Amino acid sequence: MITQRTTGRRKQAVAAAAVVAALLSTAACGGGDDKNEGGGSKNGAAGFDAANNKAAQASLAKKGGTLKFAGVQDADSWDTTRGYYGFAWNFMRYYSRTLVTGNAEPGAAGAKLTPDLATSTAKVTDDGKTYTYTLRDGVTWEDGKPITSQDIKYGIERQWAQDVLSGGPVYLKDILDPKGEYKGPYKDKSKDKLGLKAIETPDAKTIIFKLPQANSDFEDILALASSAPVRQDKDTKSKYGLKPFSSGPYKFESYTPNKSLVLVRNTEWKASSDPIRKAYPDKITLNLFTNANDMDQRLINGDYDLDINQTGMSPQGRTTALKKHKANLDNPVSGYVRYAVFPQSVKPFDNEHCRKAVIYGADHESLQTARGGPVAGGDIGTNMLPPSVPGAEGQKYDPYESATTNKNGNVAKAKEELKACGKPNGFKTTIAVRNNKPVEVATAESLQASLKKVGITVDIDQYDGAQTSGIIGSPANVKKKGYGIIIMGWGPDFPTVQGFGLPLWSGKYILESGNNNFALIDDKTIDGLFDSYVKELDEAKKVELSTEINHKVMEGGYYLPFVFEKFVNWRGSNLANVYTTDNYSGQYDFVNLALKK
Amino acid sequence: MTELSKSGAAMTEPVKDSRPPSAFLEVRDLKVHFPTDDGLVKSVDGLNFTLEKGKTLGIVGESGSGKSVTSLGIMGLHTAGQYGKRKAQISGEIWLDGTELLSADPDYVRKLRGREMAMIFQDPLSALHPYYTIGQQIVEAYRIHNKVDKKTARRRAVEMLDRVGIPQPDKRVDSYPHEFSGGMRQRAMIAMSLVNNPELLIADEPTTALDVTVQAQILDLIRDLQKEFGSAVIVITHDLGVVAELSDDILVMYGGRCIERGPAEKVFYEPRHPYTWGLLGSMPRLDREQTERLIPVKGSPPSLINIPSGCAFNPRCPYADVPKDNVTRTVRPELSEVGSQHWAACHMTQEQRERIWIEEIAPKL
Amino acid sequence: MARGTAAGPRAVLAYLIRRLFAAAVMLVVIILVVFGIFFLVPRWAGVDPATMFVGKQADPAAIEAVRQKLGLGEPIFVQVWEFFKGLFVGRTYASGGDVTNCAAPCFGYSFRNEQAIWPVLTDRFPVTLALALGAAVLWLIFGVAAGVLSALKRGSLWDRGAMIVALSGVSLPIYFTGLLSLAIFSYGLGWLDAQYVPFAESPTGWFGGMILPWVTLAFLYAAMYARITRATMLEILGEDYIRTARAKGLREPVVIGKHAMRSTMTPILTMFGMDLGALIGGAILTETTFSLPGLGQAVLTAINTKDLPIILGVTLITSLAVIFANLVVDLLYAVIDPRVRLS
Amino acid sequence: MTAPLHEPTAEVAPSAAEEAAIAGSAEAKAVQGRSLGRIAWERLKRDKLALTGGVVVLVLILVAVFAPLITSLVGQDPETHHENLIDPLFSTPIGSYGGISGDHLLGVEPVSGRDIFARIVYGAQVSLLVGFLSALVAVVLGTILGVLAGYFGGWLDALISRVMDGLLAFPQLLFIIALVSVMPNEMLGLTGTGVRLFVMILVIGFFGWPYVGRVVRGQTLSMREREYVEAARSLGAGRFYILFKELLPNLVAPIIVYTTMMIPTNILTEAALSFLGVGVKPPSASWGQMLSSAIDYYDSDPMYMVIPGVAIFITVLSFNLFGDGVRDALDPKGSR
Repeated sequence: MITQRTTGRRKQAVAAAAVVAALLSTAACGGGDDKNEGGGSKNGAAGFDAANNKAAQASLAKKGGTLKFAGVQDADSWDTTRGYYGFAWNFMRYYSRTLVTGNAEPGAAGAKLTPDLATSTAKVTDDGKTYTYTLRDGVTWEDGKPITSQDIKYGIERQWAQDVLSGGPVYLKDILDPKGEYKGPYKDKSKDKLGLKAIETPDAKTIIFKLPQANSDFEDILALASSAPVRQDKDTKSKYGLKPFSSGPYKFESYTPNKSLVLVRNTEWKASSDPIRKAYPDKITLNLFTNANDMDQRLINGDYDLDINQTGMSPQGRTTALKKHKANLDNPVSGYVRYAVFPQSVKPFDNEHCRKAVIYGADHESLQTARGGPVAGGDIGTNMLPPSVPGAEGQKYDPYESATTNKNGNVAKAKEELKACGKPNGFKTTIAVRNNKPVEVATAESLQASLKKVGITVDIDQYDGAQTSGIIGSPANVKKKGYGIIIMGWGPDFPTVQGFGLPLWSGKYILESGNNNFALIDDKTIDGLFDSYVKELDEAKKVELSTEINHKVMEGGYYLPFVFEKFVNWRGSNLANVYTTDNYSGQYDFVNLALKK
Repeated sequence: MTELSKSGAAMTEPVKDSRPPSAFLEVRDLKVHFPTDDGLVKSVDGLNFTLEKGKTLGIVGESGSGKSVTSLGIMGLHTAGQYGKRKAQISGEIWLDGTELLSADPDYVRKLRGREMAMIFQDPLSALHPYYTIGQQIVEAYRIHNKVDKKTARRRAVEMLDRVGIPQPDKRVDSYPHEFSGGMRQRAMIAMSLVNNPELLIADEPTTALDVTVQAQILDLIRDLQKEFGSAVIVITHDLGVVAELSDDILVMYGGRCIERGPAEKVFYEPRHPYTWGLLGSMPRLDREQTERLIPVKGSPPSLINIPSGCAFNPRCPYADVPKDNVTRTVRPELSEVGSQHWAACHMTQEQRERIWIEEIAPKL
Repeated sequence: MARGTAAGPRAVLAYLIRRLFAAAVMLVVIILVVFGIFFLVPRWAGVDPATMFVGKQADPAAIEAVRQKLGLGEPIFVQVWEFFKGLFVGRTYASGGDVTNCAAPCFGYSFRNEQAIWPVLTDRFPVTLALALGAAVLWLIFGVAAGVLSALKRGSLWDRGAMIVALSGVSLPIYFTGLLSLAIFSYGLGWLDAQYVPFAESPTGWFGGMILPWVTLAFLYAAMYARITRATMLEILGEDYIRTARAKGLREPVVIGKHAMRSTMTPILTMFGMDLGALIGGAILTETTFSLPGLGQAVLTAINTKDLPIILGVTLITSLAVIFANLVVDLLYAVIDPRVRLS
Repeated sequence: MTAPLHEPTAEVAPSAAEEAAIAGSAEAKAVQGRSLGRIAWERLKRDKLALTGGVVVLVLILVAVFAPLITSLVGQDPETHHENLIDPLFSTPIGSYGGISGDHLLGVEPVSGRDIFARIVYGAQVSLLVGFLSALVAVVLGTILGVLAGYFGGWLDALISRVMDGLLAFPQLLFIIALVSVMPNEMLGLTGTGVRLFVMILVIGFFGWPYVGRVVRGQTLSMREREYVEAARSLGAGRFYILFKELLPNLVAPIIVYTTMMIPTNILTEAALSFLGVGVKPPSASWGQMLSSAIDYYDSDPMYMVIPGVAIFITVLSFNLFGDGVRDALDPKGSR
């Protein structure tokens, strides 16, 4: 597994590196009130990056107290079936359990699966098509009734009811029922509403998944929150997200969308039944803000402990924090790659050389600055596989020398490619960018400015960011509007090349609407590699295949990666046992956060 | 009979005579100037007259001749309630019943207003507060100067309304001004100004805003009331017909000065200033068939900032060239006695004027 | 200006009915316009409105369900009619075995948040109301006082000073003054908290958090009101009836305080009613700048996420507030000004 | 909310107390020979504040018109990035006061390092374009509909008056935001910023016309009753002749007054829309948009917030000063 902090930044801009180095080395000097950052004093913050891939002040954790989250963005839904935001999945572990889940450990170890409701990870048959689990004793719902295998099956079946419960991931639907025969529990004619054939529940403690085709990441998918159990008699369908029925240590006390959420202890939950969750605080609150600056200010003031969104502080708060409270910050890699992608349907991007002309013409350092610079933005992206995904090489793999020789753009090479493309004088095209992401608009402007130098003129079209799936998710619309360059970002749903790249790079995933394969890559080689990958059960080989897929994608010049994203996240001085986890793309692992003694 | 100041010459030269006059009202060398962005507006520029109790003085002139400014000056309304802006410059003396008003304490003058001296304004609709009933406004006027309760004041208001000829006064007392007809409004206005039995009543264009038929009624009312209360009255108007009905004496103003004055019958039948001729000529007269129209006064009133040199009337005067040596355009004519109690300010000789009047003007009237 | 007796009870009733009818017509028009903006314009632009309501993975089934629930397949007039019915009898949205009830008064239902709109409105309304009323008290007192003083001291240093401040006030964007005041008093000096705290949670915290929004909003309006009060007062002071009041021998304070103020306040109150009505409907910029969870902010968020039901609901409430304020103002006017006849 | 246009204008102009009015009317009569325009100009010339405002407005117009020339004179353009001037750690300009230097007169933007002076200069184009053109739309619509309502009366008047009342009761900002946010990116051959400008101008203008319409209607109504129009009619003049020869010249003064008062309001509205993110599109510069993005740097780069804020302030203030002066100068009561 790759540890992203050791890689890269070899020949970065001297000035930038110097500033960063100074920051990192003098972290201990920051913040007047932070007396002792390194070790873990009672009142002080743990120090810069103290919780990045390692647990900070774990020994100070106490039982009790109120853990206060702040945020500017509410979950898309707190319904385990419908949520798709990473922070929501992270937070759902407070009130929902799955058969298996990520380890409650820092960094890469967090992405390793460990049994949760199940007694052990799956017993998989040799063909990789049958997964069998046995449930633990003593696992209960918030009303004290035991969680059964039927509850788990029902919870998973809900993914089939996309008409009612849209929004969440549907991997299981595609894997277990590729032909779409099952119509979902709400249209299920069987009495127990458990008509899905691919899952069998011979008794309340046993659950068997029968895959039509092997998928080596199947267990990773079962670890997603969308595989959590839901009890039929508590299923309020589209309104389930307003008050999910808890299987974890906390339950909903109150929730007002876009305003506040309060979790209190689920007294029926037994610590003995749960090897993962420590359940330190008595109460967990979430307050939503509309102004990120306000929120950051409140975090800095200590009114709240951390940002639930975990997408980094806004520029204002970040600057203040970096200057005065460095010891409260962590600078993890987010697991997201930020990039521009070139739809092949839009001329001249059907020609590989024109795509490469853009890659060579771009000023990568300028793009990095637009993303927030090396600390708040991330290292210059040199390829498409995020560092947290097995098989990733980080900046070591840099086919276009974006982080080294060409980091400020290579006009000569770009012109060469333009000539090869038959457009020696450049061309005109349009960048599509979400209007609600100022940073993406800034990168578009940066790209526009640097491409001008090689003769490529671009218009920036800021489309409605709330309608992404309808606008850039429709290849027909992309072609009609002539979006030659689309600016996006992508993070893994689960940390494998499948969980990250399949929707982006597989020819099978080119959809009429809601498409994410914006480049319209329909490459037999890549599809073949993915096929081998899902059938491959050997971890080492899976890693190799992942690397190969990444190389193939990069060689095609479909993408211009900007950065391997990094965040500057605030860690409240009151927090103990804080660590980032690759399981949730570098976010703090919420489930075992504690307040200090 | 009105007694006018002793000498014509004294009229234009400021004479500081601090002796209290014997007349009820005496105005001495009154000047009212307004500084504006465009220059100093000399609205009244040296005016003298006296008025006895029980008598009526008519002040006649075009708009802008300074007649309203004079009346407001007497009432002390140029200084009351002037906020921050460039103040009117007033000089001269105004003696009312033995007291000089311009140098008196403003609060003393305020107390005189409404009690000793009252005023009727041109447009009763705009002069009455639209949000208060007629009764409220009369009651207010009464209670300022009389310590009585509201009931008594209201009785007094009804009584006054009755006196000025408003039918059903006990009901109408609760009406708003807009609910009255124009004539009734003016009656109410008169009732309000007379509620404290003032000794001086100034009526500023009291009938201008009214229908012709109503005009006569209002004038009758004023005359009757004057007899009844024995007040001194100043009627200000541009309409010679009005003063003909009411006045004992007439004062004709032009460009902020008096250009002719005298007993009413003199000014009417032996006017000695071309401007007065013009006024008479433009007056519709009911008592005779009008076959020929006299040329009315041509042109527009003089700018009060740049008053024409010489005789202020010279640019409009058809006889400006009658006197020799261009004197009308260089020398300002002073008032000179042209008959008993009759003064006029004109460069033409007495004979010239007499001849023009008899030969050219009178026949056409 | 009609001549006649002041309004009798019957006239008032007839007038009210007429006005309420007009208000209803107005609301229908507004609903139609909002529907038009959000359903016709995107269609014209080639975007399926249903896709606005679905999330990251736009499953066709999900799009279809949204279409069914919102009745997007129906002609716009049917949609409007359904909306109206919902206001009075409540509404039920059904699709794929999922039934959502929305009790009357149903201002719509947000499928993004799985929330009926009415509770959102009632939850947000007090914040906006507190903002508007608090600011209104401030600006009415200070704006009118400054305007009257300026009029009375016309041309003085005070007048010039006050009018320059007022002109600056109306020339400054409220979000700029808001941001500046936040930067200075809240983040810089730390005197005032920038965060809205619900009243129930902490009355003092609430008050502290509201001071800056109140003052900022009041500053803009106080500036406007000072200018208008001054102009109106000067005009009134030139009125004949003020001269009459003086001619009666009234003391100057009475002339100003009673006669001039009464007339000056009439147009000011009219404006006040309208402004207050508009603000109660949502002070978008102020709420955005100060992160106040009021109606204005709700609607701005909703516009960004294309959450049509909320936009529709807030727009309706806003329009209702404005129309109601208009009505109250007109009725008040009839009380204040005897010349006005309700017709 | 933006400042609604309920500034009383000609009809509620500050008037002096009575005696000056009397004096003024005398004077007005005395100077009747001079045209209203000349009188207004004479008055305006004396009003130092208004003249200052007017000069600033003129300068702003020149700046907007010659934006490319001005920026090229200082050797900058609004879209070139200067990342080398940005501190990579904080994304803010290197150097004090937002990176103000000889090259960058007002410093550079955080993140991109674009020249703020150039962006302010180009931003003036947007502000003034929207301010003027939307006022023009409002005036044209308001005049036409106001004259129609006032002159023809009857059901047409009733209809137009109701529409005006209705529009004034509309939650305007809300509608403008909503409308602009759903507008397509391409229409009528325009794209991006062009569409936004077009829509903003139309919509702001559309919501502005009732203010003009009310005044014009009232003026028309009262003028219709005046004798000279009656006289012209009796002489057999056609209706259109009456309309244009007699009415319009008399409407010029109130229209000029309303236009000058409306422009600053429109500029504020444009800035507010850009502030809320529904204004012009990047990389086009707009003051409101700069202010909005400056929120993220209010502490680390306060100049970035202050500069566009002051630009809006000065512009609007100048228009207001000038507008007040024009209003007073055209005030028929002639008293200031």
